[in-house]
Amino acid sequence: MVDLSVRVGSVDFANPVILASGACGFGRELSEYVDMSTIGGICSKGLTLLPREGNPGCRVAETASGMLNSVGLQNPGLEAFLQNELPFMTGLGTRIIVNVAGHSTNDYQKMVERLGAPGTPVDVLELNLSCPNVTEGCMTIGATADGVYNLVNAVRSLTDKPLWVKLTPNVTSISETAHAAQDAGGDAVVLINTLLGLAIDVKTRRPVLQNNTGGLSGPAIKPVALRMVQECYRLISIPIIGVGGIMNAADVIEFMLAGASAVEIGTASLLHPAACAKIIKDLTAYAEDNCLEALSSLTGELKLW
Amino acid sequence: MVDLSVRVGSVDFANPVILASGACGFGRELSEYVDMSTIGGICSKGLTLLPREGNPGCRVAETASGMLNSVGLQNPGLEAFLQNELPFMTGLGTRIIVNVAGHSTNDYQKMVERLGAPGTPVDVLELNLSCPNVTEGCMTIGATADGVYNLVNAVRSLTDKPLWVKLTPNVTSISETAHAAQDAGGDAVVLINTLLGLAIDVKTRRPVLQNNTGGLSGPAIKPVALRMVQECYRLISIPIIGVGGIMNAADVIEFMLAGASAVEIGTASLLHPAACAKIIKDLTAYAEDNCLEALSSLTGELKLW
Amino acid sequence: MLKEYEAALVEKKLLGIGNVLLTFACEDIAKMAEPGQFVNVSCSLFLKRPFGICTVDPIGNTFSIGVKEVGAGTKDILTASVGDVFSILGPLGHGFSFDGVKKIIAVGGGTGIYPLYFALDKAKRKGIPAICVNGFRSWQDAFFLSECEELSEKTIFASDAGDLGVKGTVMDALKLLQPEDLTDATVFVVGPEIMMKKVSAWAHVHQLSCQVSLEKRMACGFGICLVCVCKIKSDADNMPFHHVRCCKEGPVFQASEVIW
Amino acid sequence: MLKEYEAALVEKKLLGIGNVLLTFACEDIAKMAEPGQFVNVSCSLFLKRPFGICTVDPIGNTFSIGVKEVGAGTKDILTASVGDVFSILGPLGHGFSFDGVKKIIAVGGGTGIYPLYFALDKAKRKGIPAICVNGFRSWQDAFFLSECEELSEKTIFASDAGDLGVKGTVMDALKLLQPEDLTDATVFVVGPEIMMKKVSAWAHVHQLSCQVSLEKRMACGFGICLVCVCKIKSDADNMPFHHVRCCKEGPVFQASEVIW
Ligand SMILES: Cc1cc2nc3c(=O)[nH]c(=O)nc-3n(C[C@H](O)[C@H](O)[C@H](O)COP(=O)(O)OP(=O)(O)OC[C@H]3O[C@@H](n4cnc5c(N)ncnc54)[C@H](O)[C@@H]3O)c2cc1C
Ligand SMILES: Cc1cc2nc3c(=O)[nH]c(=O)nc-3n(C[C@H](O)[C@H](O)[C@H](O)COP(=O)(O)OP(=O)(O)OC[C@H]3O[C@@H](n4cnc5c(N)ncnc54)[C@H](O)[C@@H]3O)c2cc1C
Ligand SMILES: Cc1cc2nc3c(=O)[nH]c(=O)nc-3n(C[C@H](O)[C@H](O)[C@H](O)COP(=O)(O)O)c2cc1C
Ligand SMILES: Cc1cc2nc3c(=O)[nH]c(=O)nc-3n(C[C@H](O)[C@H](O)[C@H](O)COP(=O)(O)O)c2cc1C
Ligand code: FES
Ligand code: FES
Repeated sequence: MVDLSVRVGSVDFANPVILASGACGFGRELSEYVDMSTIGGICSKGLTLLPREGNPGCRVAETASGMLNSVGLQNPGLEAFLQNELPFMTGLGTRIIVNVAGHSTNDYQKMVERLGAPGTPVDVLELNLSCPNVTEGCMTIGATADGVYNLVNAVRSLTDKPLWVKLTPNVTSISETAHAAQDAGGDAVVLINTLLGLAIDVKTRRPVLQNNTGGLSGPAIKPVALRMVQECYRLISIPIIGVGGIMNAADVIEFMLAGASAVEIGTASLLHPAACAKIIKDLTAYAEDNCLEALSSLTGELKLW
Repeated sequence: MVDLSVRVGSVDFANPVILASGACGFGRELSEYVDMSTIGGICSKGLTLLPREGNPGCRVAETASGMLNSVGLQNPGLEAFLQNELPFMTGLGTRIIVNVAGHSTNDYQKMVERLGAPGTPVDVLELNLSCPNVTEGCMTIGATADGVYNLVNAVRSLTDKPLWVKLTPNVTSISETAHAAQDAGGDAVVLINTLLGLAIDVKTRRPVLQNNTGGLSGPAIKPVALRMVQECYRLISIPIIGVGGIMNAADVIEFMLAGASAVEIGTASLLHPAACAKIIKDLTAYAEDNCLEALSSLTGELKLW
Repeated sequence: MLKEYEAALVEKKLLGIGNVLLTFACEDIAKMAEPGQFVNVSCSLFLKRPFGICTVDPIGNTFSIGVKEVGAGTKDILTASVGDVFSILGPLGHGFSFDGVKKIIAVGGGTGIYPLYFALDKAKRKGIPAICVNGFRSWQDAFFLSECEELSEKTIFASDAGDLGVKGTVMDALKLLQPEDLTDATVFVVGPEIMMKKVSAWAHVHQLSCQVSLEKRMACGFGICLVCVCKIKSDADNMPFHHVRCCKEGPVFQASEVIW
Repeated sequence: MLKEYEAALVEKKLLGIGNVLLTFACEDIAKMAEPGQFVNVSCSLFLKRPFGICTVDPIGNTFSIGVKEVGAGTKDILTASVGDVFSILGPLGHGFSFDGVKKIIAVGGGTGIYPLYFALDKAKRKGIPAICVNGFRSWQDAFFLSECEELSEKTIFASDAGDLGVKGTVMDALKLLQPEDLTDATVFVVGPEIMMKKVSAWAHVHQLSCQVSLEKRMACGFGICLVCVCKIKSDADNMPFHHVRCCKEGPVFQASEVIW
């Protein structure tokens, strides 16, 4: 039997396949399609301190091999999450990652304090410094190395739980922001969130999305995500979780070769609810066919020219 | 008869469709498929002072709705261009743009001085500050506002010809580099060059491209390009030439609505040599169907929410 | 466990200009679907496309959807051949509630008639009388005329062109209903948003309970991405509305809850 | 003016394991193509795929290519049905030069046999005698055996498995050639790079002129993108090589010019 397990810092996962934030809700709907105890982990929808209804109007635009979304962090807020969603997630029998978003440093601090308290059944906190669909916080913070450093630094001492820092690709140098995350005590970086994009309805002469712009996800962005994972793998020393356009097991292997210790699956689940299960099955077959003892041995094995 | 003509600064074009640098050579091959006098203009392959053989090995990787290239500015060099290619281009009966690349400010200066001399049959110089496939110059210069400003400033006084500045999307703020181009006297900005990406061959565990990374083009990047055009249109006052994933007339209209005065067609020509001709035909039909007197009236007509 | 189906197209039937009834082989959907629910169907573009379920044959293990060509996705789906296989998720969402429904006034416009046909069919089987009011652009665009008549006690058609039934919209057709037609009736409306809004207002005036089926652009169709939300009235203190998933809590909502 | 063709697939013929001959209707390509030239064929992926032209029928206005399934693009092309329409560019590139050719030794491996077959056909029509040396993995993989024999004065097969002709590679088969076979011969080689390199060296030793057909990953196929370059010897002073387009100056080059 091949060993699919991976370790990201102090946390081990049954396999490298984690459901990405915003593309799995809190696991309820996907649990009707997939035995959630078989997947590596699940990352909650981006949470904020207070409930948010998100952005108005049309929130999705189809693009070539991808989609734009402008959900804008619609979520029930921290309290409702703890009461109604976290218990459900805990019952799924998989690793739980909570995606934390905020308008201000203070928001992040409050949430990290609460979610990261020793008792909470949360394995990892993922700091979302990269949502492109809100006007304050998030991507604004994640756009500069200083912003990332200061935010991570401001929350680091508030919890003993691992802190993953989810970064935006909309920067000149991803390795600089990744470095900042590392320097401030982040346990891993998650690369990448969506690329900022625009779709236009020629008939109405308006943006398709009522938020005007949105975040681009799906296979279209995979080459950019892979490049950023590879670039950071060479330049930082904390683990990397790869995200962006992963549709199948071959994509997972590409991300691992590029330097990812684990991966997150976003848009693929929207298209095929059981995508994660199929990917895990195919990863097993791949590892067997290639006589890999441990899938984790692939991480960073890409040989550059 | 509808008026497809557009004006970019002081230069008028019969229509907004220009062949993008690196995706039309010097026009020889495409002239066998298309009556080049019917297109808006042609932009030469990126030129350097001395001949370059470009990067070794595999230079193309297919991606979802796009491709990566790592040609690395293979070109015959300035002298051979002036002798062998420019006369041919001049005979095509369309506007001629020369894409100028360099390793150093000095390179750019020499080339601008020569190509931009009053007598040369060149309508526009396009400063390529964005090629991701060479280690010096280009994208390194274009990655910061200071780099752009200094470079454009250093060549501005050397020619009276219009200078278009082609920018890289691999930056945190495209409007900052666009602003720098404007402030230094650029006549227009060309948005966007390719996104830096990576493709991996799972079997060999090596990058598909022997240059490791390459530039992502094609429909995959269209949402990013549209967003950048729109962002700059709101924040700068010089004209914008839109590039990135344009495959058909509807795409051209989207770019014009977003703020482009003209567009460049890259990858589409690789897939369909007569793409530009078809696009121009369909633009005419569109303008007629929509009773537009002048296609140019579309520029910037996008109504944001 | 629910699953994504690989379902073969088994029949294509042209109904009217640009409207085609597509029948797929899929036992589970045929057996589980309720009127008002929908399926999300793969096409050559990136996202699946949602369509209301129109008929089910739980014996023959097929179901059908009516598709109107409006863009690249529907065009692609309509060029498929019998035998072609589609990835399909469904049945999805919450359909019409028949709780306490004694009589139905089904008001349909355009492709809205497809899910209503399924509702009429169920009503007939449950012995619930139904009145059917359908609006079309013109006679050429019309379909399911005799089918709807068969399932309803009374049928009124309206057409913008005036060449079929009442000249005008369904609002004009509704005026032809007699007071006794309205007694104890529940209104089911599916059609363009503006029509559903007007019919809802009409139902409100006549104090009739009314259910509407909203259409939003979707991605997943089963509740995980939150791109498809509708504005639904909220009783929370400082919150005039909630964003509720059209694909999961809907597509059918009580008209009284919807903020148009 | 050249153009991109919309060409229908008119015949599919299974040749051997994973090897299929596809015939397309296209008058211009059928009439213009020369051996060694190729076509660039659309598939469901982003880029077209290049294939050497295998046969032409300038009367019936068809041409054919032999396709071996090696990945997603060839798989997609091979699942097409007769009647399906492809976007095709061609004939592209420079094929074999017959200038001064008195006799041909055609050395083919795998799919390289397809363009060589076309060359043999032309040679026959021009009255140029040919010897054919083809290598396969095994008997099951072999195809075009009698076809090649028909067009050649002498045919030698080699197979790695040893179950067809000589056991070994084409290099082993070439050893069976008699000195008189080599007299005045020009060698045409198409196959895996390593084979072409070895055969080139063999030809050099025997002082035979040799033409090879290189395969590079392509995008446009007609010379505008520069992604497909080969290293060709240069006589320039400070430049040991030139990057030359495989799709335009090639795919057939004089072996003596190639830097492997
Ligand atoms: C719950 C639900 C049930 C539906 N039932 C049916 C049905 O029974 N029969 C039928 O023909 N159609 C139905 N639709 C609409 C159908 O999904 C769209 O027509 C289809 O997705 C358009 O795809 P396209 O690629 O052809 O058009 P696109 O090119 O994507 O768009 C063309 C036009 O259609 C609009 N549109 C696109 N997607 C949607 C959408 N999801 N909802 C509303 N408008 C959209 C766009 O704004 C645009 O104006 C339903 C939609 C929903 C949400
Ligand atoms: C001038 C020329 C003539 C050719 N003639 C034939 C022919 O007659 N019959 C035939 O079956 N094949 C021929 N090929 C090869 C054929 O183009 C490739 O097999 C095909 O493009 C692979 O596409 P794919 O999507 O199936 O494989 P991919 O998934 O793209 O790749 C699968 C494998 O094939 C290799 N490959 C992909 N593209 C090429 C390419 N353009 N050149 C070389 N290797 C490649 C890759 O490195 C990879 O290992 C020719 C190629 C060239 C350049
Ligand atoms: C509909 C949608 C909602 C998302 N919401 C969030 C979110 O709340 N927090 C977050 O960090 N990322 C969010 N993302 C980004 C994804 O987690 C992921 O980083 C991105 O989509 C790229 O991966 P993919 O191509 O596999 O989807 C969202 C993505 C989508 C498509
Ligand atoms: C093969 C190839 C070569 C290119 N070479 C150049 C170049 O020499 N100079 C330049 O400014 N841009 C170059 N580009 C970028 C294009 O001009 C264009 O900006 C980019 O491809 C995006 O447009 P597209 O999606 O329409 O291709 C090249 C692109 C491709 C695909
Ligand atoms: S479409 Fe994804 S939640 Fe409704
Ligand atoms: S494939 Fe484009 S130049 Fe050869």
